[in-house]
Amino acid sequence: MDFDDTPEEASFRAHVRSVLQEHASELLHVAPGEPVDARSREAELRDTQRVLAEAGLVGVPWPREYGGQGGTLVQQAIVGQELGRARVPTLINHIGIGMCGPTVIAHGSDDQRSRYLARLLRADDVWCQLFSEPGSGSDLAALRTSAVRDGEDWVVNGQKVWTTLAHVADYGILLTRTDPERPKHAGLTMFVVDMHAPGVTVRPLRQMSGGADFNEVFFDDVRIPDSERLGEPGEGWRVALTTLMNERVAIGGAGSDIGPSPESLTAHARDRLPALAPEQQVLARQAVGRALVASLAARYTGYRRFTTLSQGGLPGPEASAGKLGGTAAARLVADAGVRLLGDEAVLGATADGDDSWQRAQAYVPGIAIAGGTDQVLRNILGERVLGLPPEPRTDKSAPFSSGGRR
Amino acid sequence: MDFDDTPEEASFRAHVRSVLQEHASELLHVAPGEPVDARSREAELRDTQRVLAEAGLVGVPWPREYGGQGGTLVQQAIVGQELGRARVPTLINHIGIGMCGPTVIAHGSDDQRSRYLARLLRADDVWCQLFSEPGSGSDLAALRTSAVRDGEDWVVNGQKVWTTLAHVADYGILLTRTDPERPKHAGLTMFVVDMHAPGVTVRPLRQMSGGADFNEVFFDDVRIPDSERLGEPGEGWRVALTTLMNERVAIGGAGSDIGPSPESLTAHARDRLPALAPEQQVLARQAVGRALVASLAARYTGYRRFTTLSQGGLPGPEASAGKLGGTAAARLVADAGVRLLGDEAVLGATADGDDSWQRAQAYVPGIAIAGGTDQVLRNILGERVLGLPPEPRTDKSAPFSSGGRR
Amino acid sequence: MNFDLSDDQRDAAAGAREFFTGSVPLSAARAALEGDGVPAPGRKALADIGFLGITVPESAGGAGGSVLDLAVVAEQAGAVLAGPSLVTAARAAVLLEGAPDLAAQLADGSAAIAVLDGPVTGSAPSLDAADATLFLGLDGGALVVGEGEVTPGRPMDATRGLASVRMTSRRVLTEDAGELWARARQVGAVVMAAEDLGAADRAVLMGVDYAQQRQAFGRVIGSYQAVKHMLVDAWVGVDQLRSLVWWAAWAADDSPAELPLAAAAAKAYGAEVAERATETVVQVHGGIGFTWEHDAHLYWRRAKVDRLLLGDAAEHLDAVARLAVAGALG
Amino acid sequence: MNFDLSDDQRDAAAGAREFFTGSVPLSAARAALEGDGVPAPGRKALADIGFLGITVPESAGGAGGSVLDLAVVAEQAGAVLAGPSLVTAARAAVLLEGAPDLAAQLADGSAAIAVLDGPVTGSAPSLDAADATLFLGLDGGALVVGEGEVTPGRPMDATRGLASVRMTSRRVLTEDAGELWARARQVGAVVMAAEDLGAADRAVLMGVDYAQQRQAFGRVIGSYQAVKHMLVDAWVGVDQLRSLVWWAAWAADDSPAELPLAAAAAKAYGAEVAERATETVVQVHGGIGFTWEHDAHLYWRRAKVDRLLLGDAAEHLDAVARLAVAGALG
Repeated sequence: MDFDDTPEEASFRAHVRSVLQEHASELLHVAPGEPVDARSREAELRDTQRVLAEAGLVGVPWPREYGGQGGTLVQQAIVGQELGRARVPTLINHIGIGMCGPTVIAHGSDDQRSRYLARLLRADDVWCQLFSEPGSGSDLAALRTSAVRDGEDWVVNGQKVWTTLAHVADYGILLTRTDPERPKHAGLTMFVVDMHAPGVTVRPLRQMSGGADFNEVFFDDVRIPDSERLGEPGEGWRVALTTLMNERVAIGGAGSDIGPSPESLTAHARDRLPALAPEQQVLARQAVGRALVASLAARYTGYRRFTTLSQGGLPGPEASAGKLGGTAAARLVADAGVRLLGDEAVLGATADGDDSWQRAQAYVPGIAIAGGTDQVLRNILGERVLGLPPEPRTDKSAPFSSGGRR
Repeated sequence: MDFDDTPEEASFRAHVRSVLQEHASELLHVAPGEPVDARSREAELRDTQRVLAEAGLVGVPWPREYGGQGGTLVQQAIVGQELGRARVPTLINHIGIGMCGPTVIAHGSDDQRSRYLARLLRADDVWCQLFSEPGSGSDLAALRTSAVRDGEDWVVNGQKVWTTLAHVADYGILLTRTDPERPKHAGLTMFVVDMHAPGVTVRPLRQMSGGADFNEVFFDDVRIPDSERLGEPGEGWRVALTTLMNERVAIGGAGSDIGPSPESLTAHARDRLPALAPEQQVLARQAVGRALVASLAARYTGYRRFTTLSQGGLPGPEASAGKLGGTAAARLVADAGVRLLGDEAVLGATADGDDSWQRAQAYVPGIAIAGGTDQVLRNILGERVLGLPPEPRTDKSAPFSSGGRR
Repeated sequence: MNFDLSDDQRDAAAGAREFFTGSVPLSAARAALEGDGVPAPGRKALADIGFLGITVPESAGGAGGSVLDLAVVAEQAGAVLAGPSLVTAARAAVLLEGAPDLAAQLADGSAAIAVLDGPVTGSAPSLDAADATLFLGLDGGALVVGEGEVTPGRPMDATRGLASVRMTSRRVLTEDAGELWARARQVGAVVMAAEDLGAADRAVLMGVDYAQQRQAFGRVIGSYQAVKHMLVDAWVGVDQLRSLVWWAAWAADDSPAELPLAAAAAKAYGAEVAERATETVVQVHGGIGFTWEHDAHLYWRRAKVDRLLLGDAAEHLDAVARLAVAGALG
Repeated sequence: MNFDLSDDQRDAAAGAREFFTGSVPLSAARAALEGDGVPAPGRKALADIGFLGITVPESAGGAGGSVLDLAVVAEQAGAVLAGPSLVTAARAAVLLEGAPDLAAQLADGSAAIAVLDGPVTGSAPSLDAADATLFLGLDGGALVVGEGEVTPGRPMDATRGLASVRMTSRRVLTEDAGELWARARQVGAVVMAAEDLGAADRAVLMGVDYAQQRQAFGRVIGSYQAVKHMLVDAWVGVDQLRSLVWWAAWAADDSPAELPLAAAAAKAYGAEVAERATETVVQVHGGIGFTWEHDAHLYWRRAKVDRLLLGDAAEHLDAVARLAVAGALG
């Protein structure tokens, strides 16, 4: 047991560091915790990814034939760690790299692969994932956005929501219902959609924390050529599972923290604890200690998953436990951070304008929902890890149009 | 709003006090919190109830024709409060008075009523309630104890469990399955069973706290005359609902505490807090404060229910909230009480042999189960108070013998 | 025992509900948060309907009502996140017992009064101070009144009108006002618990409504135990909080010796119940629940702020334990 | 990074599981509680298989293994509520670093050693003291060894062998032993967290097994979210606890500067995870779960006792916060 790189990992890490140093002047750098707005910094973010792609640091585990390095998930994680260390923000096309690209690789035509993948890695095109709808969140297969065949095209109408990056994206993978007479999972079809096509409208969606990290996307008679279909008609659910499995790989993480890090809480406590009355300090240390322990428990559990990856394993449903634990820790960390503000904890920002802890507090409720609610994750763990039976369901076999679900 | 008796209540309370004083020498008295073993003190307990019954303080809300006083539930509660105040233990026949008697009144024949009810109030006969089985707890209607018609008798085989007082009882109301070919709720029949009949075996059941407040009861070819049937064959579930509704009345309570009282925790804290280090005192006060608040919240909520009763209302499903809240409070109170013991909290009793807090701690898990698990109570509240739909069920309509539930 | 509202109080609650529902759109709370508008219905409307003077004596132009009368109205105010808070009115009414002229101005709304927490030379963020022009504060043991310089911070819940104040003029109203100040704060805590009760109750109802309609996997989500039990736990908390609020308000009126413990219990419990209920309503709504456009976060913000105003739960739990051990629980 | 057990450690765990499963019936814990028997497998069996000497140097007759090696075995001991505790062996091995003769007696079982918490003139209830004959204690900053008068109390968990001890003879082993004592206690905390991990893990498995079989309302109860999610939350706790135990044990071996924080984190988390898991297993079993005859309460008792031994969660959370602020977290 050790926390060191293997010789191969160390050498790869050294390589990454030297690349980041060499190209430092061409890369965007940000302060720790600084929010990066994709719209206002779109050009810098695209440039940054292009530079990194040309240096071979983007899509490392992708096959070489599609522009990757044929590398490992661990190498990918090392790149992520080193980007963080160098204060280079997350790649603008992280959804494309983590989810859309692998789906195109698995289910796209040769033509699609050659047109899209290299450009995706260079952020010549930014991608988004168009799955969730207002009426289908946890129950994704209940989606209603329709695609109707018309000659060589499909005509799409409907609405998607919670679409990260849609406001800067050039393409998206779009899950639609093409046969409402079949059972809900069987009537779906996946497409690549041009986000600049007529009839596509993107509207930013503001969260309770005030930021707008997501979008609503409206489709109004949008025409998609049949050649942009991913997989066969009616096979959309199977294609989507590829995407979702890759999402799990993407969040399987190397002990990266959900929410503010234990180090940031520690620094904050060092700053704020002395201002509290002695009895308040006793109680504040309990809250800080509890949050740190939860956070460290989540972090070291992430290290165990990372070790599994580095031994060649794939992240299983246990990744859901990582998100549950991380969310619980984030809640405790954010709460302890706000409380340490003392009198200023009731305001939206401190006197010097710092709102990081209040923002964290208002972001946590979303963490418990986005990417799988706590309740859905518990179902997954109960059923796939503990082997407990699922709830009885009646919605799987009835034709979708019969309103089996309404 | 006030917490005083109405003039009528005050006058009834004065009457009760004078009766208790007048007969003090004939009544059993115990120290607060002292456990009372029904077996070893059976004679005293029966005598106490007889004296109280002759003084008109037992079964107050029962109709006069069955030996009651035609009084109110509030008067009954006042008797309970005054018994507690005078340190007279709970009536030995409290199950009979609260649940079995009302069931006999509602569903028994005139002959049964005249043979049983007066003797029940005087504790000439002690009664118990034989419903739960090892295989049917929350799902009571899944019970398997069978009663088969044989001439003028029914022959009973099976096992009951969690039977309070079975070891001293003379009679019980017994829910059986008489027609396994009908759906689970439709094949049940209720009887009065003579606990001294051949084939009835009672075995004490020890709980994790070490006490034995319950029993297992085995029925081995026990013959019950058809004249001891309560209600029609197949109507047992409806009869049982009468019993269960009366159970709710019995636990609807007048703000009586589940578990140790806030006053007992306060006295304990007064005694033990000064021995703790200053920082520990800060944390201990948090735990004590939290437990007291929960306990007072449950108590004053009980007072609101009691007011509803005194205005002539019946306790509804909200009574389940009282048990949930009371259980949560009991958990906090017991835990704070144990922690206040300091070094001695890891032992089963203090150096002077006092095990009251450790016993309370080990009793709490049972409170969250007996008389409706927390989970079942939440279902009841969600469905009957909040109006949320029940879980889908498949077990209600199939013949019981089809194994719909296994 | 009669631990229930009177018919008059029920009527008052119904009237208050009607008033607040009609005069306080939730969009006002969101607009105020965006810096575009002030809390509704505002001081004037509250004065006009008489809510600012419920506990002001009739001789000073108030209704001469009880704290329980006020708490019943405050619950309805909390349900729609009304501002300014009736906590301020309740607290000021106690502090101005010896100043009928000022009490009259409180009741008729001619003075925009706020009560300052912390030092008057630079207060902690204090309720309804943002738009107030006259301030009450505790200065070296004396109750003082005067004007001040107001510094509002960036709001977390704009309906609370929080601001720090440096008093620029000071007139002593009552020397040796420590006990008066403490009682006023206890009464304020009771009324805040009542507002939290209203907010938490409404949040649970919002969650229940949504859970009865929203479908997932072929069933309404309220039929799932994960959702149902979460809502039930929140509801049980609300139900129990109502009991503590009533008890504490009754104690303020009829049993002063019980007030300190009862007020602390209600405030501590109210903070936790409101926090749980409002977190629950966000979670039950899923994605839509954490959007800016949805009302859920307005309730959530109220709970996150209120839990820390007038003393956090830790302070009040400590008080409960200390008071009980000192004999307040008998 | 390789945050995983080695093949040798996996083999050791499998061997330990086999040993403990074969030699420790749960009925032993119940019998001991009823005053009828002693904890199994007992000191001699643990010495014979070499578990008491895992961290004793080879030169003193031990295996010269790591704390992680010991933690892996301790998890298996915890799973069956074995006694005496490997915590005692771990702690004594550290304290006896400078006393190879005594370390050898620890390892081969010829001395029945316990480590005393609190004053040696009247200790707190201390682990495995009930049947010990030789005691280690901290006396005015010095590590002392000697005999003592043992006063066992009524047990809550008889497998812990708790007793208060008044030392009747004392020989100084190490002057100025404060740091040594602290390190030994930290190592003990890690090993106790490992035992709690095993107990909690087993409790969750018991609950899962039952939930897969028991029926209610026509379905196995594990299909209900109320039951399923309760078990999942307990399992997630166990899974995360395993990470902290491994980290803390690794720190004890390879990163002494991290040990104090890691040990405190593991002990605090272990206490809460074991408490939740064992309360969950009782609740999931319903009525049968709170009978004396069922094993659930034996695990519950272990958790209720362990959470307070070697410092409660509050003490360790405080330590985590203090150490982090002082720089231990970087």
